Amino acid sequence: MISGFELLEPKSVKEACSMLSKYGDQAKVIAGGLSLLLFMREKLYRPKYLVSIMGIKGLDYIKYDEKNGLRIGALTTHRTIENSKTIKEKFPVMAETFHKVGSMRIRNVGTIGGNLCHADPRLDPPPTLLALDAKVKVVGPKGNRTIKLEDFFVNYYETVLKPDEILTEVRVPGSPPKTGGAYIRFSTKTNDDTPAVELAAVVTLDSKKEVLENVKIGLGALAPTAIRAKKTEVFLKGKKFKADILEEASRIVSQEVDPIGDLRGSEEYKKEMVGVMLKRGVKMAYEKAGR
Amino acid sequence: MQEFSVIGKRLPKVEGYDKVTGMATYVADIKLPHMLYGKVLRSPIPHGKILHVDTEKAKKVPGVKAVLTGEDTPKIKWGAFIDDMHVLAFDNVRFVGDEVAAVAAVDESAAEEAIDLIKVDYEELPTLFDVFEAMKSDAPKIHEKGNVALHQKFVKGDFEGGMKEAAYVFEEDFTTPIVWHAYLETMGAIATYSLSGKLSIWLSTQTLFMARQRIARALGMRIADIRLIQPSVGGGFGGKSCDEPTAMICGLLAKKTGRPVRLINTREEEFQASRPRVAANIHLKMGFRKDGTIAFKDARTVNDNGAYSAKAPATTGVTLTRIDTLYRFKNIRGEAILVYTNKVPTGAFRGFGNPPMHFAVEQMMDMAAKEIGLDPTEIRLRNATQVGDVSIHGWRVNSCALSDSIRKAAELMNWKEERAHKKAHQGLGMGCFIHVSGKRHFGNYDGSSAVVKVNEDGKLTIFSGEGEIGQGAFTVLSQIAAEELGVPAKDVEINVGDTDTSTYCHGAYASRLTYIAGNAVKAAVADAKRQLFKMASEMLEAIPEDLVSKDAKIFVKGDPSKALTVSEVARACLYREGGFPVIGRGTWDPPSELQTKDTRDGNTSGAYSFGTQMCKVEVDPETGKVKVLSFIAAHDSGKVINPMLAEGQIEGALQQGIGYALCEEMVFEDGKVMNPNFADYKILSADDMPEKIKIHFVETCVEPTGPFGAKGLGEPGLVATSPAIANAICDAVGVRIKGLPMTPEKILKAIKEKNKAAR
Amino acid sequence: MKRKILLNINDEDYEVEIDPNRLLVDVIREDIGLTGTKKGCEIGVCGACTVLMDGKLVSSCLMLAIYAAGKKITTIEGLFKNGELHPLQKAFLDYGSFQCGFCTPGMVLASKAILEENPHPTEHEIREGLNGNLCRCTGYAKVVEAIQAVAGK
Amino acid sequence: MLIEEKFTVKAPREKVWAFLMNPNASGPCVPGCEKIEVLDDKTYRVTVKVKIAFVSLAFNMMVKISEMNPPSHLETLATGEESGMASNIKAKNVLDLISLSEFETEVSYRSEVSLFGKLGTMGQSVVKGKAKQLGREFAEAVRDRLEVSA
Repeated sequence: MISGFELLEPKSVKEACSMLSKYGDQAKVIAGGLSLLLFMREKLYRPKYLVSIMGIKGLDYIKYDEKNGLRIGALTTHRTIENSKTIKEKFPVMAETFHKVGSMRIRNVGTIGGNLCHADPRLDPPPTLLALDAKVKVVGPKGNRTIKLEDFFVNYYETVLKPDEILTEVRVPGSPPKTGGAYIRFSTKTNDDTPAVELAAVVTLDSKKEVLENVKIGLGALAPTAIRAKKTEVFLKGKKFKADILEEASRIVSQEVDPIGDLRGSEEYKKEMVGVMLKRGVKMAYEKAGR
Repeated sequence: MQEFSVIGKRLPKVEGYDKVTGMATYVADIKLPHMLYGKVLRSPIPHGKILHVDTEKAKKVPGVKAVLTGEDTPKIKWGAFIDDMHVLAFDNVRFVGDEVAAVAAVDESAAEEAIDLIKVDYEELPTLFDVFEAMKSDAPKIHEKGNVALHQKFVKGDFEGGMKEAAYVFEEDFTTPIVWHAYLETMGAIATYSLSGKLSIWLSTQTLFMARQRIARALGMRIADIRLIQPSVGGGFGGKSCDEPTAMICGLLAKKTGRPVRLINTREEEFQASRPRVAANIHLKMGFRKDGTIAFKDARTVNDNGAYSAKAPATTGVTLTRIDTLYRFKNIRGEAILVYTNKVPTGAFRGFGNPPMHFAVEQMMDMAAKEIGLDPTEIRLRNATQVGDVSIHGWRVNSCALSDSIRKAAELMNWKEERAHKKAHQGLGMGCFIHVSGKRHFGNYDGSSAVVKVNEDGKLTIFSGEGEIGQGAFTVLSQIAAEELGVPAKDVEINVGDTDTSTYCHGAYASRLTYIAGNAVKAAVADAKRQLFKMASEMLEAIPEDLVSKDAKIFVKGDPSKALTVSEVARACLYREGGFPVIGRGTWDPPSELQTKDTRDGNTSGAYSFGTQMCKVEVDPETGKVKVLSFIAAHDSGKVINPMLAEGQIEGALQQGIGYALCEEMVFEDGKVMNPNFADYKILSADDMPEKIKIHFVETCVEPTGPFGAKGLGEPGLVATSPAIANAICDAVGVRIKGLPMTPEKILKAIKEKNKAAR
Repeated sequence: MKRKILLNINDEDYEVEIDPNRLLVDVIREDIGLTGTKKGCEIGVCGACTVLMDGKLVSSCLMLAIYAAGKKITTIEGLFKNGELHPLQKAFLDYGSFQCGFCTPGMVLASKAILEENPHPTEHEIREGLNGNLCRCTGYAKVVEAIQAVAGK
Repeated sequence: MLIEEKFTVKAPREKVWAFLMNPNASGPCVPGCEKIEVLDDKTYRVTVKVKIAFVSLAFNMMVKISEMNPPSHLETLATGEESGMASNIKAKNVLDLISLSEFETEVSYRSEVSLFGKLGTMGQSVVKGKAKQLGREFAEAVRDRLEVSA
């Protein structure tokens, strides 16, 4: 059973923010509610007020133009993103990633905003969005701010959001030509199991399709938050795509992570697997970029 | 071959309409007027002495009608084989999840609130989680009698001679974990208590009458004062045999409040405190002669009983000896030890104790084949049990198509070709199995009985207490009845299990229903048929011996023109001076024997099923992850009554068997289950299963004692699955994994060690 | 504080007065009495509580009942219309796609959603679509067969 | 759940030992440590507040020194409860000080932590990960205090 609470249903972001500032610690935003309800049914969390933003119009959209890139409303469901023509065409790796989230039932209800704000390091979208240099737009009583996603996550289930702030939009810059991406969700039990390693790679090649002009790596399930593998990126940047280079890169990425040994594998195993997945991910991204 | 009109047909399940429309009623769907909701408080610690239980606050919660502690129970020790459990603990708690107190309230939230307010003071006691630690003489005692619940030992045949004869000897340790049934419906009960003194319980169980006996024992009541009713049951797989106290607690709450009480386990409670598969630690040594025949076998298994003894004392004996009739073992030595630990009590799960020893022996058969230079199929053919054999334990094999099943599986898998031309990191593996059709154990009776009523409308109603838990018993029994009387299956109905109206039956375990209950129902219908024929013979002026029944008509052999319908005859029996309703009774006890205690001799079952499974896997050499590409199951289940349902049984068993092989395991930390939910304890989804699965029934050898030649088939589907996959993994990447589950990490580690050794 | 909401289930309106913390699965089962929707895991991973909300599959055990207000909900009971089984229900019967039947309501609804989105799915697409609807009895083979049979028609 | 950490402090071993043995000095280094009561020279009562995102936990712990071998080895047993979550915690801790040089000491500790009740199942990796973080914060704090005043 879930302990009792008052459900507040603001009709605008502004109203929601004022409710949040009014009740402070006693209140929390709820969107689809999937993750939050799990915490509440375990009685790990007993809020006095839940502020449901599901009734707020105009937070469910996918827009794209060359100049501003991609803009996704916080209440857009995983399913909508997975099936969006725009996203399939412009950011295929995103469509692939969101297709891998939970089950169809979860994707029909879960929202991109809720997913990011829950800040569970083992969820699918963050690594890919990190590798795509995503930003999030946040609205608070004192106005808006835009935060790079890599600065957004703080710790397990913790973000830089203030108690009275709401994430309203996710922004993804357009990708340069000859860019390819790949997302790997490596689980050690069933396909739908919580992954042991998540790796997203986005590769941009030079005009001759030889040099890795730019490489961005997003990782999940390997630290208290989803992270960028900066050292590995720096190492790969400007190098030619070669087996020995990938080998070296896989060693570097293994050192960049700080996994916890758990039901999905030991610390050592996860460190080794992220190396394997890096080689595979970069290769896949490289091949897509070359097309 | 005999011509059948109903047997062997792919008929839909008789209760199917209710299940596809959501109308089927499971215990949690029943709501009685004035009903209360029950909840149980469980021990948070693995071992401790209860110093004090404070229920004052809980009793004050509005809506709470009863709060029970161990002090409110009869304090009678009970258990399936060893009496070491209490309905609610009052002295010590022995595992995380042990039942300590219970509440009944007007709604779930009040019940939960009250549970949270019960304060229990414990004195923590030393804990034991490892069987080998617990076996030590100086180990702290979990029960007064000590930590060894059972110890069996035997030497049979010319063991020493066998050792001398052996040209090749192999010795290995194998381990298998505690795994969970994962039936989709959690256990639960609804109990009502009438002041007349009768306790009625709707129970999610697979053994109705045995459950009633246990409840009566544990509550100190007369069996006659308890009525059990079996609603639709959402799967059992051995777990719903009333080896844990849910029903008793629910009954006590109803007794105490005088109101109906519904008690349904949460998924987490199920993981913590139901009765999962026993974990085995097997030390196996086998010797082979030059020609590949088995010279001797020396097996020792140490099984984890958990904190109390449910079915584990029986499963442990099965782990040690059931496989001894798969091959022609002549010289064997065996030892089985069952040890208490501060973990969840273990019990019966599809296959009983059989799968762990198959995991060990069937791998060693492959090790031997490789060493001797024989094909895995060949070494098994050279040792395979044959029809007419009497095994080292005195098991009489009336029917056996093991050799045929090996050949058939190889043909379907295209074994030799595929093995010769497999791609890198792909491998093929096989495993053979034996299983029983019933197991004589309780009161030297393994029989079943049934009553059948032929209504004046010509329809049959069967009364049997064996019960349907999804496995298809009702449909199969209907088909047997229909065939016997010569009516269409749709004219047969079976009443739901109810101890007030059903005949006494042991229930669903040991794959016994088709074989044993099938014979009982067949006999009951034959009895009714005699009554009908007697009447028909008068009406047709013929002698009963000349009559036949077909398509719901009774007529003189060869003269269907003058035919009477079954309903006409049934009505004629009734509507006459001194008329009588047509009621047939049948009972059947299989030709089996109780086993001797230590040597475990005696023909434990009336019939034995055999089979071969083969699979093709691909192993990712960089991650150790296994993908099962295809699976072949060629089973000898005698004559198959309903192929569609039979295939379903094996396909479902494979889902459990592949999970057992690759990913299922209850993980414990400080005795606490660390993965007590479906997010962390993963069972296979549709896309985890191989797309290519072929089930084949080898009907070359029907069972002479079975109904229309049938024998049991429910459990065997997973018995040989884990060794088949282990052997395929070895064929693919050359490593032997001797511990289940065969996780990617274990496999990768083994691959690395192999490569290191190669360098 | 209790609220009155209107739930439209299987084309019928039900007015219920509930607290905000009530889950849709409990309201459907306990308050309205449609017990075809089952509780299996209570954490949204087993699929036994699957219902359709405005035609979309959702886990009713992870859904606040209030969220369902004003939406069109279909439970397994809603598939049996004017005395006729839904083709999928018929196929599940004929192909033996269930045993204990506890996962079946969710499984049938999931199958329906799969086919509505993609009338002619490949076997892989079917299996992927069923992912997260757990069954411990059938091994899914006959569920896939039933869906293929209906898709083939 | 086993937690092992190692860190070095630029201070002589005796000084580090003395610091750690003085609960009023070292206590504040324990992240989230709200208050310490010295019941006797071998037992303390400690209140520690831990926040995992929006889940805040308050542990009331009893710490008993079970073995002491100055200035290098200390064993303690900590038991306590988190009332809000109806959870219990038990931790066997072993602390070793190795003097690397006259001015440098290696502090290594090993805790076997058992969590029971709701927290026990809250996701092993989260709890473990959090514990790891707290250990590092503790190391930082100890360094700050000792190395500054050194």
